Amino acid sequence: MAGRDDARKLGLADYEYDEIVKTLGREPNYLELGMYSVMWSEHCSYKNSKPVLKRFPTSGPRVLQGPGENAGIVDIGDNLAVVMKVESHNHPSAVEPYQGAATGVGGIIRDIFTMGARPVALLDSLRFGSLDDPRVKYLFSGVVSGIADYGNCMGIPTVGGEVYFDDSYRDNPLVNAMCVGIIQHDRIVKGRAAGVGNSVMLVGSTTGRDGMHGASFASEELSEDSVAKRPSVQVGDPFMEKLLLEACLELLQNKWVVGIQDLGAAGLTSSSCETAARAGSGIELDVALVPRREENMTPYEVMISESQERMLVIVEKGHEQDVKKIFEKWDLNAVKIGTVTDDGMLRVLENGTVVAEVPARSLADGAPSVKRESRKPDYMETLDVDLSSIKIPADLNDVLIKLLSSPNIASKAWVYQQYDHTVRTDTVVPPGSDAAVLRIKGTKKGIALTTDCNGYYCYLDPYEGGKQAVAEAARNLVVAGARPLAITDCLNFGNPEKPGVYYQFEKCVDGMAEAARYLNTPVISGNVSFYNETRENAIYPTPVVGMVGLLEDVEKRCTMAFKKEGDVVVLLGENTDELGGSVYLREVMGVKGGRPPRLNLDVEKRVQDCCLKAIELGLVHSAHDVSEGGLAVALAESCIAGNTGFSGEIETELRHDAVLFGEGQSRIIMSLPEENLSLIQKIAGESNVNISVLGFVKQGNFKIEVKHKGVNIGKIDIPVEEIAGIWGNAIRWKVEN
Amino acid sequence: MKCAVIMFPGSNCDVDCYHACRDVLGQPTEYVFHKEKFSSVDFDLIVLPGGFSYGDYLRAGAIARFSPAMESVIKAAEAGKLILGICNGFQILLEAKLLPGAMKRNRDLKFHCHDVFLRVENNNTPFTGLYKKGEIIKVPIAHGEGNYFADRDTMEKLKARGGVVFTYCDRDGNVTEEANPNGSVENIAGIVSEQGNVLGMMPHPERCAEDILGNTDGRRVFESILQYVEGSVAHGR
Amino acid sequence: MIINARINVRFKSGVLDPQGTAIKGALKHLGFDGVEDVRVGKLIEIKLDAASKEDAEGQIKDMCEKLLANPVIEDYSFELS
Amino acid sequence: MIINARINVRFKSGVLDPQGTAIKGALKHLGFDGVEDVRVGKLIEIKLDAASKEDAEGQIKDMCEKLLANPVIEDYSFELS
Ligand SMILES: Nc1ncnc2c1ncn2[C@@H]1O[C@H](COP(=O)(O)OP(=O)(O)O)[C@@H](O)[C@H]1O
Ligand SMILES: [Mg+2]
Repeated sequence: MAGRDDARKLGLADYEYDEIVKTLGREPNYLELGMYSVMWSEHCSYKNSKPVLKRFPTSGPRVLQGPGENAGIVDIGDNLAVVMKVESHNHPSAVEPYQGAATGVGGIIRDIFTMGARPVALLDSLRFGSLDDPRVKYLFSGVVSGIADYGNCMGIPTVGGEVYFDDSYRDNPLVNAMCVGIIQHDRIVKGRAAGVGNSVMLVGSTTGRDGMHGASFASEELSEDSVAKRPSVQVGDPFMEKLLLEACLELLQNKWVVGIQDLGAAGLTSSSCETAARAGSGIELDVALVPRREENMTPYEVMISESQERMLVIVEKGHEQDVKKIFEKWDLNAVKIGTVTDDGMLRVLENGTVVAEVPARSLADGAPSVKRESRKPDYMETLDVDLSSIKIPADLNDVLIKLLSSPNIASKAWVYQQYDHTVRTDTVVPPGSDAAVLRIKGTKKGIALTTDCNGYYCYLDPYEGGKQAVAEAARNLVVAGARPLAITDCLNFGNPEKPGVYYQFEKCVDGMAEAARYLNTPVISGNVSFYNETRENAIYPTPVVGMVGLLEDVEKRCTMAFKKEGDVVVLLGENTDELGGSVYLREVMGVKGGRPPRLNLDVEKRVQDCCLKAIELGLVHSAHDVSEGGLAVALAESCIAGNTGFSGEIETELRHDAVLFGEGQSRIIMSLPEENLSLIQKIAGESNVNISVLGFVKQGNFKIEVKHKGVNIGKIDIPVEEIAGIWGNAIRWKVEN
Repeated sequence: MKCAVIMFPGSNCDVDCYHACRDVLGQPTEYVFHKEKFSSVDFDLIVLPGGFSYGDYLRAGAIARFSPAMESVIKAAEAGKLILGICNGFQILLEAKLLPGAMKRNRDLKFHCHDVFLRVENNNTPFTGLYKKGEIIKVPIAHGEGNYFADRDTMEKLKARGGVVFTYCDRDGNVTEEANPNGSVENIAGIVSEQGNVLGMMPHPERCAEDILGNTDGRRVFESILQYVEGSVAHGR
Repeated sequence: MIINARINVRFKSGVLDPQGTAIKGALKHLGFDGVEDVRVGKLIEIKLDAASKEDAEGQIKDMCEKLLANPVIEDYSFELS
Repeated sequence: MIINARINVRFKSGVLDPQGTAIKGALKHLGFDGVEDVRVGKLIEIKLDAASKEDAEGQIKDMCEKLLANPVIEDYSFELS
């Protein structure tokens, strides 16, 4: 039997141990305790976050599957649906960037095809320290090639994502991977072990000692001995996963498949108890039947190994041979390891002798949730910045160049050109614009995909930052011509046991929930990653929003590139004098602090609706939202993307650096033929959206003048070729020098 | 024209090639699983698609070339059937010795996914008849091991017989070092066999064969094949 | 003096070696039935100008730890000549 | 009997080795100025059940020629133990 001391060593709190004893009516043995420790880790149980996650809107007319399954599902009409989910692999990537990131991708892909869906796209949301640090370069290059090698080998295009660099992520990078699949409604499969007497089979790779305790590893702070915990890092085998994908999709065509579940964190333990708990059944399995690649593995090791590329399949009794036949075709293992029972227990045998027996539901869902203390962190009281003391630089060309060469704004081509983003021949808007667009063959439809989060905003004001992450994601879809449908999120935070971190977490969720409600984009799946901190510092609160949008007619898609000389360029929305949280204030002026830009959801919604209408009516040639770097950067990006110039003028009463580089929300720039201008103005008027003419697409320079009462107060004038080179090569240059 | 697309374990452009042959070109197309053999009379065109057969473990294409389907491919090649190897398919053709040379990892060790410009060096092949000689086309690449190598002797022979079909160039058609994405000898992007019926190329024509993809420069590879095959039928060859 | 180092980098035992597994499969397929296990590692050969053999040894060790092997999943060994 | 074979596969001299070049650059960058050349090859370790050492030798040679090395660019050598 195992006691409290063992429990503590496995990371269980005393009250959790007591709860286990109460549930079992006896002391657990060491194997049982080990299974509890992984299942009740934060990573698997969400014990710190569950009550807060309830604040998200999770339903809607299009939601076919909300949180709780392996991935969320949202209807897109034509009997088709999008399946999506995002997941973190932060800690493994901090220790072994290449394999950590690769296996993160592998895991999220399994979550999608577990539902029966064909994975069609990947996205990756990444955060690192400053690229001036050699170790950061190593982590960054390793993570990117890990993602590339896995996704590329799978033949799933990586079509989008984001990368930010900030010291707060130096020791604890964030690696979040999102996968999106397409499925027919009648093909949806769930992770359920139903039907007493049905067979439980293990398919795919063999089981080794790799990745023991990965779930627990993800549920504690990183420290020096994290490196010593090497077995927590697995090696990915994308080739095996590709075979597994094809075999599983073939398998799932059959009605006699009852349920299927991938083996992720906590391996066989989690997949068996979760499938049983969902179906209200039990499972009896014998570890001796599990195909292994190492000798002398104990039941404990087999039950919690996180060897990759494995799935648990529950099939109607009598169809075991059919399963084997399909997997043999793909040169894969398929072995019956147990049966479904009706007693609600997860019973583990070794060569017929019971070695563990616990209620499946208590393992899967029984972790006592903890109400953490939440207190506004002290730093938030000292964020005010007196803007009047900040002198506006005279050389605005120089400011623009500095912004465009900041790795946070510069082109991410160095990253996404290592990803195969054109395989499957569906990518009709590749990475580089605001959102990627995929066509869906056999229909007129398209889907748009993006991930967004400004962690720095969330640090300055978690509530506004959370709201903004959702709004920006939606805005990025809208400028591509898509109607936002649903969210999958990855909530990356520090140690939740610290009241300040918990405050950030709650406020971010509240902000996201409010925006999600307002913009009709329910949260259908997600992931929480806590303990992203080292002794010295926690990461910025980083609630990454992955969003999918629908284009009824994919021919109506839009990109950010200026396309035609002579087109008029307009701004939807209003300039503000906000500078807080901007890249300009922090990276160019060296001032940390201020309030992030406010977001008025009502205005946001109207701006988005107006933009979408204009695109759907075919009135515009380009659309691009204003985000990091402000209006000047947004205009410059549209120029660079279109390989053309711009000439314009802004009349304002505001600080001209705020107008050019401030990151005021709910703004979109569009270019259009001049003859469409009055119509757009009319639409904007009807939607009660501010619209103003900024200038014209014009060969040559990027040129903009800011005037106050007709008098020039600031000017940018610079050849597009020059800024294109700087923006295009900044990251390559930093990594390779 | 009857087309076959071979599915090796780890192929992932099989669906794209199938789509190009069947939906874009409108020709009857079948998948052939790597464990199957077929008869060379069954097909006019056999496509070896891109991807990562056997994970590209050991060397790209090294393990795939031993599959039963490859035995049939080799026989079909001997029988003069058209064989098109794209990306991983090209690598397999090299390993199977249906084409000379070998492939190494890209010079910068990175996977490259972006458009490149190609110069059509030889339009007198079944695969390039609809291009002009010297024409510059834009085609995407997506590979980590496209660094073509052949020793000097082999290169001399290859060039002498017009075996070089595509080279990487800049937008003006200059075959320069900067325009070489992977370090290939003499910027080689695609070569043809001595009999002219086996083509291997790293760039992906099937990814730029439709308007909706924003580029149709690759479509003529497939149309050239079709024209050639229909021409052969008409001439009773 | 010029020293030639021959470094072997291998996955630690217990770490999955997908390449090895695939090659084993291929060899069996080719009829080499006696193959029981295949592991694939890296062979790195370095020509080094060093002050002495000891100096070279120190440097190579350093290189392995800093760059050539990842201690999280790999072991290394080397010989000098 | 069980034979352990240690096979080295290297690029032929004259064939440029992209990985070696990259590692050399990285090592120089890390301050290992004495590095004059780096070549990266493969180390393939095979556990083989063979009738005799000679049998094993023949089999391994066969494996190298058929699969493990590509004669267009690579050489191989091996040791048995
Ligand atoms: N890690 C990444 N992987 C793939 N694509 C990326 C990645 N980071 C950025 N991108 C792509 O680069 C473009 C610019 O990204 P970003 O600056 O984050 O856009 P936005 O500000 O509109 O959200 C987008 O198309 C995005 O998908
Ligand atoms: Mg944007």
